[in-house]
Amino acid sequence: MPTLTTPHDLENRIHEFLAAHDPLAMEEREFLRNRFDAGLAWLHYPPGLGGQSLPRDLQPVAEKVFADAGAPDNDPRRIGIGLGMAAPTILAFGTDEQKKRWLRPLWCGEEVWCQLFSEPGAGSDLAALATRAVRDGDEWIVNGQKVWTSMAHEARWAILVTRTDPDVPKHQGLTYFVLDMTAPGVEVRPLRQITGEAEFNEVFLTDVRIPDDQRLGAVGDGWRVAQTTLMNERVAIGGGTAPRESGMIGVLAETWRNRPEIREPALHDRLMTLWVAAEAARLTAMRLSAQLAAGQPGPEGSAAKYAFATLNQQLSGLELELLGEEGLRYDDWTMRRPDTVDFVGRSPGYRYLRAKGNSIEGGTSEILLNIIAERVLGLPGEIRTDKDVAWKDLAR
Amino acid sequence: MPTLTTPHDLENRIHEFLAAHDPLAMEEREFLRNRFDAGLAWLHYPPGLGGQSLPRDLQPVAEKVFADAGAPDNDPRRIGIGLGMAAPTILAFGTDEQKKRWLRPLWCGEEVWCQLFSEPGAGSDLAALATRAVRDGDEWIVNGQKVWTSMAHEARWAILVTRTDPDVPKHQGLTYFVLDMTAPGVEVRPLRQITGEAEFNEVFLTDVRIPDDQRLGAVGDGWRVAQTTLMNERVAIGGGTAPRESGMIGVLAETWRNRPEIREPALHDRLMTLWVAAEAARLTAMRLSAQLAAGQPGPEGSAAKYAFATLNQQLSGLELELLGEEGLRYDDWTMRRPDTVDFVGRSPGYRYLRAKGNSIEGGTSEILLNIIAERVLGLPGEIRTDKDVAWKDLAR
Amino acid sequence: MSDELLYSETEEELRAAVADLLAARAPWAAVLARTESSEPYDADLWKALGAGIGAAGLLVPEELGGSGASLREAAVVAEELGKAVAPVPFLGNLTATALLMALPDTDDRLRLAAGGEQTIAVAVPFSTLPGNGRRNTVSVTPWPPRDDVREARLTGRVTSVADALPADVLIVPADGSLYAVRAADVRRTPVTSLDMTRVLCDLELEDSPGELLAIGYSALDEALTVAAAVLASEQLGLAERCLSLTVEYVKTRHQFGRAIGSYQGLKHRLAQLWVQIAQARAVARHAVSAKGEERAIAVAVAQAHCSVVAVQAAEECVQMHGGIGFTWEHPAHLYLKRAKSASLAFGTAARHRGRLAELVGLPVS
Amino acid sequence: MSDELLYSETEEELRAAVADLLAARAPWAAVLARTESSEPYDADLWKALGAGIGAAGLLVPEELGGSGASLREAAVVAEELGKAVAPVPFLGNLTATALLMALPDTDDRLRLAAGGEQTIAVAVPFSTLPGNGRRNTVSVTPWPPRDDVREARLTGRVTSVADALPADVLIVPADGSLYAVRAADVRRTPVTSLDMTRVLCDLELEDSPGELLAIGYSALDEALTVAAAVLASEQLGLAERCLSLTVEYVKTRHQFGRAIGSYQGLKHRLAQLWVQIAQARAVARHAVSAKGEERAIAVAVAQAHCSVVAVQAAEECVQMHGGIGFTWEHPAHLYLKRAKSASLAFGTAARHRGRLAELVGLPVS
Repeated sequence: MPTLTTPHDLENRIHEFLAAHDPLAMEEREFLRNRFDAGLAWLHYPPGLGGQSLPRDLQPVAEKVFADAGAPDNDPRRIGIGLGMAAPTILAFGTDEQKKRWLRPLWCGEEVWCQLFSEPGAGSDLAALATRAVRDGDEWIVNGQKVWTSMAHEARWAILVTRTDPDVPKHQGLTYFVLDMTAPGVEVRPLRQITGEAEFNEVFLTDVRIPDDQRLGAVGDGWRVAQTTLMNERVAIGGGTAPRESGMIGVLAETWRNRPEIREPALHDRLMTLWVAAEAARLTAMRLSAQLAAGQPGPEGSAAKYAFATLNQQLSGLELELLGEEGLRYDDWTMRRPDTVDFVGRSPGYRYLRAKGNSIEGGTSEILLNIIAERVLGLPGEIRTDKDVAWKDLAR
Repeated sequence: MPTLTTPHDLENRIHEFLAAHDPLAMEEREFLRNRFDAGLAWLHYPPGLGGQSLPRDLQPVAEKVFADAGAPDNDPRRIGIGLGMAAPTILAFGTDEQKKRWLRPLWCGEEVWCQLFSEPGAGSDLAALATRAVRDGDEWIVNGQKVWTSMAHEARWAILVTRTDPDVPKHQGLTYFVLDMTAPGVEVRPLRQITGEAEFNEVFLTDVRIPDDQRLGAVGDGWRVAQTTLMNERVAIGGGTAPRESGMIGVLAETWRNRPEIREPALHDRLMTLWVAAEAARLTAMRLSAQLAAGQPGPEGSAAKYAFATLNQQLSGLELELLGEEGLRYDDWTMRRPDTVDFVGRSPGYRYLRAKGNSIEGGTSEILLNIIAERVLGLPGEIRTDKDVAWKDLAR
Repeated sequence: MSDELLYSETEEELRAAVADLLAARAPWAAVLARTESSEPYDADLWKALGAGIGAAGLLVPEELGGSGASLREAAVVAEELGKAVAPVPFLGNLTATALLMALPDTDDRLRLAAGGEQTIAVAVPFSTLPGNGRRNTVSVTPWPPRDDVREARLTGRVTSVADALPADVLIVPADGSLYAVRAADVRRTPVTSLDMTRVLCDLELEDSPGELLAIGYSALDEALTVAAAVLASEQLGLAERCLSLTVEYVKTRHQFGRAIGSYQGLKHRLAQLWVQIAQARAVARHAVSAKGEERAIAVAVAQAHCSVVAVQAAEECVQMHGGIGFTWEHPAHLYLKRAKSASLAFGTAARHRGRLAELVGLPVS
Repeated sequence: MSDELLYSETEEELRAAVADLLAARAPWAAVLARTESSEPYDADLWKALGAGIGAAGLLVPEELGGSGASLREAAVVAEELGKAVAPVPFLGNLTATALLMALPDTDDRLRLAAGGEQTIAVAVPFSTLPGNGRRNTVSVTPWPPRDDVREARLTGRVTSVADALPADVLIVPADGSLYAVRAADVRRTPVTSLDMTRVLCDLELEDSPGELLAIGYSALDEALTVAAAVLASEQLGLAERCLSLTVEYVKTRHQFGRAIGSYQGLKHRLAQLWVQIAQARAVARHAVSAKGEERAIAVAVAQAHCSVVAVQAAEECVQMHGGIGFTWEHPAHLYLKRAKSASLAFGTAARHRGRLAELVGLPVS
């Protein structure tokens, strides 16, 4: 195969592929498998694993050609955790066999993945986790509890961090596995949240057996493996090129425009202050995108997430104030399992409550500020007493 | 002398005193000395030292009777540091001779006192101070630099904390002295501040000799002695029964009322938010006074000082915004030594700048919040690494 | 005057009685469970509180079987109810008895209210600002009303009414006058409410029989001012509980080898909250103590301050609890929903600031 | 478009040249000392910057001896000047050249400006909001003006004008038209200014000779919009310097055995400030890049955001420096005074939000 060097080469190659594989005449899954095998899935992955080691920024070019041809996508929302977190980790730490086994059905959307990291006692401080894995011959026996797991109720596989040695400091005694979610002893329970619905799950692991060949990385090296997963999570946050008045500010601005009766002059300056904040956050995300495209990656991802959370909370709080009596009413408290999280849909009360999660999920605002202070501004870290103590002796 | 038990008894006693000492016919100083010697100065002080060991809350009764009779006061503003900080410390730790020597001229306003505690390297962390006192026979030789000293340029005496042992942890190596401000080696320089004027001083001590009989408390016990001084400082802050719209909110409200042309509707809600905050702070100070009178002392003093600083800064900032062009102008940058600090006087720009000091002087807002968090809410202290290390080995 | 800002011994005794009752009968898990039941208000608890402790007739004169207490005592009860987000119609019933007391010939009704035999509510949207022109949504026949014709028929709709679901009698403002209507003669539809512990309902009157109580709304404005004053104390209680829950949590929750309450970032925010709450206590006390012209100012200040503080306290409670604070199975959300709803009740803080501006002579332009 | 939010290589080179000059010629101690001298503006520095580096004619076309650069380059110069609170009339001169470029027959004047031979300023109060009806304080004869009669006489007073003290020529709006007046023909009284590093003056014209430049104020509004856009970048630079000064200080200042920058309370505030400044950078870049209708929106956003951030940065700089930050002998106050004054210049943030509301269709009521 000749090397692809320009977007134009790539487009030609895809057109050749499409000529041989008519997406409108084939079964979806079959088409996706063929696309993967042709190295036209994730282009920056190595040959044989769905890619051709191409630069990442060619991916949008490919997606556009496929979309224009009416090709099916791999349902990226549903397999987002697999694509964004599991796959890069498997690629970095997996054996050849592991890569062959997991990456193709992952990318094709045939197998959903979830992430078993957080625990009730280990949120911001992930390395304090307590889920125990004990070796038993060629297997490991796992006991513990994980929380805040999206898609666990639909997932076939999970990436899992466990404690395999409680007698060493906490970062050193961790080991990283791939867990079969259909294995005996895996119990998934919905975790209901303050909005009434359950986006997330709790996962209880009771004497679950994992074959040692599902381990990723060395025994005791789980922290390093998990860092790869988390860094890939953070890359996804931050940049963007949304149009003006996207998201909650758009909802609020439209309400103000369309309903003169709720305009409270005393709140106009606050509305405009938030409008400015939203526009500033939008332009900042655009600037970040431009920086990333120009190869100047910055730590602004944490800042963007922090700003987004703060803004959503202020906007949704103001919306209820403007609505007055309407704000006293809610749409639905019944326990549901939503297919998608819709930050701007549903009722104003839902927006208000759901936005409270924005400063907790995926890194609390406090942790993000710590990251900015220490990694960007270079301020000294907190005095740590937990780094050199055996995990079992830590205050918890 | 019969015991005074009621306000009425006290009033009678003062009337007797006034009958014998006509304030309008006597030299002021003479009158005050007589009042002191009659035990009618600070009533809660012991007999022989200007008082009669009476309850503190009788003091206002006495002040009123004296004021009604046209008696001179002891210029409490000028001698505030002496009255509020030096005197209680001398009373608690002084020898009989020291009390006799210093308390009468202090109360009578004949000798002004200042406080030499803070240093450039020891602000919030007073116990880290570096001014060194070395024993030399019956004297101590002192070298160091103190800052933020009100009245140093008028003071006859100072209360002074020094380090006498650098080889023990910082709280243990301190010793407390009374310093003669006229002694050789004491140099007072004005400390100019951002407003242009100099309320405070720097004091440089170069081989200053202090007789050992001017030591208060034991050698090495200076921290405990200083705590007495500081606790008496804090008692003074907090409560009050000011009328509505006192202070900066009054200035701002009057500006809004009297000058319709500066009313910016977009800022009205912020004005009213601050009005509410000022009224809330006022009522809180009144509640604190009532609590203190009812014998329920609380830690609200720190809260009141914090709230006052925050409020003054917001109010003076808003004032400049309202004034627009006028806010661009200042009254006077020339270096002056003001007689009094007038938080609401002078120009709006002065108010804005001077208010910045409110959250620094007499305990920064950060330290006040620490105090509330730890002493009121019982939250754990910071991890301290400086308590058991010899002072000379501390990071500075 | 400043002694009025403290609590009297009698008030502290009343507080203790209410607190004991709520601790025994309204733990948060029970409050949460009830929100999904068919009985969002706790009738037994209300009986124990209203008739047992006398909270139903707190303002009613002793000769009519009440306690003859003042708003100050009512405020103390409200503080404790706010701490427990207890699902009882205390506030609505208090508003209604305050209203009845300002009207002529209501002794019999007050006696029934004081004895806990009849719970009363005022049929206005919970968001109504005292004194600010109400939309008229109920019409009455015959019209115009006459003092000598007490019987009337009412038709119309009132939305988002608080504490009306468990009421026996409703006081309905209609066409400029006030009427008493039996709750049984009104269609009441529960509203899915943001505050799950104070469920609102919509009222529909269709030729419903009513009794003329008074011509004019002036007493109603006074009663709503009273309600707003007492609500400030409920908000105070809620804020206090949120702070204490959070302080306890951050002392025990460890991350990175330390209690999270030892981090200065959280400490400073909690200390600031404590400052705000200490101020809320002073303004809330003043709002239920002030008389005459001062009252309107004091209530506007209290609402403008306390409703903001309660929301802030509840929001910090959720945030500082982290993940667990975002779950259904922790009480934080009950406080958040109550606080945010209460901030809209009887007018938002911004509206109270606007009212205050008129009262103290600081016009917008 | 989003590449416009970055800095080009040319811009970074210009920045380096300006930064080097300022480091050598305008250390803060010299800037502070000058504030109490009789020459509040630094003529030598302005010569080196204006004529030497070409900042005086930055916008002027190359054929007239200027750099033919855009507002983006001007903004980079302003950032560096903001970092140094340097006492040079760059902003006023820039505003005036932008104005001249929009007027006919000004090539000669622009040539003199670009060469640094004449410094120009626009005679409006520094607080003037672009586009918002100016009070007319100067009258002119003959009146009405006619295109064929260029000579006129002006009488009146303009207060609080920035960068006019070192100017050679003033552009004076009077009776609806714009006139060029020699500074020597105007009485200029220095104002004791809150910002000691940009001293304002009051102008008095008494039958002063002027030359008619244009009838109408529309070009003036455009020029003030340009000035407000560039001021946002000055505010950005100031905020950046305040943050970096503060970060350096809290790393080295120890209290209770630790660098105070290790306390989470300070860390979180500094991180929040950094977030605000990162946003200020994006909006400031956009304000000097946007064209057409977008420009008015972009400038209003930039002023509303950056003026607040600069004040916040300067206030935190004072506070986190503690006592030393409150003294005359530390640069923090220079930044505080500049930041607060700049927040009033060309209209406050609130006024820009009001203007923005009109532009994006969000009316007050």
